[in-house]
Amino acid sequence: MEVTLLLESTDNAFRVMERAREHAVGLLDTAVQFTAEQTRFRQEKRGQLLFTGTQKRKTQFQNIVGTTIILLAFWMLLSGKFDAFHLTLGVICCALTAYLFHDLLFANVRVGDMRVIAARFIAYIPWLIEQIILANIHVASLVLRRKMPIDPQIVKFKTKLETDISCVTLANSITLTPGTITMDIKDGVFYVHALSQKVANELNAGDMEDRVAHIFMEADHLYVEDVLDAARIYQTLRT
Amino acid sequence: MTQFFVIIGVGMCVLVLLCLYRATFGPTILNRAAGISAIGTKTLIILLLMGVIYDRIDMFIDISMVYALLNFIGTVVLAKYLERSGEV
Amino acid sequence: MIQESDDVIVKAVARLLVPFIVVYALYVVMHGHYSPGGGFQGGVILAASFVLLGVSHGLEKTRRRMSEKAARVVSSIGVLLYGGIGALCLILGGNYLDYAKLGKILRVTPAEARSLGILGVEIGVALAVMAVMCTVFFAIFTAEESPEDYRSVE
Amino acid sequence: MILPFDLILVLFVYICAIAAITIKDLLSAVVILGAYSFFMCLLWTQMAAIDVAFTEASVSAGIGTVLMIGAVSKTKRRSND
Repeated sequence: MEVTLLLESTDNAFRVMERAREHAVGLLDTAVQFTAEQTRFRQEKRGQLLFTGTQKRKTQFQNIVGTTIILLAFWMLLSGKFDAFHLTLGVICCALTAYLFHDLLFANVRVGDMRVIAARFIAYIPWLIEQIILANIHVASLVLRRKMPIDPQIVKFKTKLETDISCVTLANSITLTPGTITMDIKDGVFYVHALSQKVANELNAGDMEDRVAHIFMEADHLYVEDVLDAARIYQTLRT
Repeated sequence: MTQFFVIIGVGMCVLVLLCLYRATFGPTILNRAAGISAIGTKTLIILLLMGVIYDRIDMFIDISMVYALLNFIGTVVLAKYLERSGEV
Repeated sequence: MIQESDDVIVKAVARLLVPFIVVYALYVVMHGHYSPGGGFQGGVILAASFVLLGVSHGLEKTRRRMSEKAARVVSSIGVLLYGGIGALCLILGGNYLDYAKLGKILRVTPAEARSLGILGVEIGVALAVMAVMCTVFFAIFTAEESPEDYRSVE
Repeated sequence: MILPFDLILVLFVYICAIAAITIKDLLSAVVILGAYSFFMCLLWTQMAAIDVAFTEASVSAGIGTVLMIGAVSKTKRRSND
């Protein structure tokens, strides 16, 4: 009786130990799996970091070289002396400046289509000058008339331009054209003050925005959201 | 030819006088700031005209370059001051 | 007053213009003995570029390029360059800032030595002026970070 | 030396100086002082002192106005007297 009890209890004990061993093996297996996965993950991440690091350094180097070339052209334009001493001075100065300010000139420009952008920008300038002359004549004819038939209003439209540099180009083009002034850009919405209805209509046609989008190779689209009535504001300002 | 440039320069000075009226008697600070910006660009042109008259354009280009590059810093700081003090 | 501006136009224009202002200032310094300009003017224009950066892009980006401590060191370096060239001429047997005596070390004719000596002195003056102007700018425009404001004493 | 330029510029300098010292608003005085330095620079070039004109241009356009506005922002904007 006691022997059978003893045998049973040992058997039980062995079974428990067996189960414990199985559990332990399972745990160890998962642990090994986890560590392996973790090391693999860490290695991958390190490789990725290394890769992005080298890429970052590479783009930084490209930025420095590009900035140096542009600034060197500016230096030669200013200096006008092409002997070895002055050229060396220029290279040193431009490289120093490019090292200090490499992230300013090429902050968010897609490198590679710079030449196309430059060519299109130069082709855009004559059209802008023609536009400025036409608007000048229009505004002068408005202002010099006896009754001064101006109709000031604030036009608000949402632009499809994406990068800041294209927004700035459009804003400065609008401001350069007489009769319209860009007041603010907030989250891609332009607030433009227009002097007369004709000028506002020309703005709403969106020709200029399409051209600017064409320069910087972006989508071209424009729709008017709202036209605020500025007459009341002028009334309150006048009184 | 010199006479021609002198006449143009005097004409620019008349335009400067109009801006100067707005800058001195302008009722608000914003009128004055706009007047000063206009005066700055016209000063640049008068400097270049003087360079042509005196026939030393390479000297005068440097000064007008300074104005062209630095003229708007004062306006930007003034605008930031007005924006921060909540007067506009 | 120096915090990052939230206006797109000001930020983009300042970003494009600052390197050109710096190169122009360096041109004014380096060609000081042919054309108008020199150490003082170049240094002031350099400081103006840092002012523009601080006004448009905030204090952090400016401090990364020219901190207060760096300004202190650079101003000392500038004065040292100026005084060192003068003292070197004194050691070589001439008067103070008598650049012609520098030709003995540089192995050039006295005329070229004068040109190089003036260039060195102008670089020193430009560094000192730039650093001091930056220090004044930081001192005036960052004082409002301290809790007590002068304006409460009206 | 061109006489009409000289007379006109001296007139402008007088106007700016008188306006800058009589005005009550300190910020406006700073702005008018900027105009004063423009005309002073033109006057220096008129007198063939190009280096002085360069200094005037760089100091006033670059940093003088900025530092003065910073100084005004530390005090009250309107003067008492």
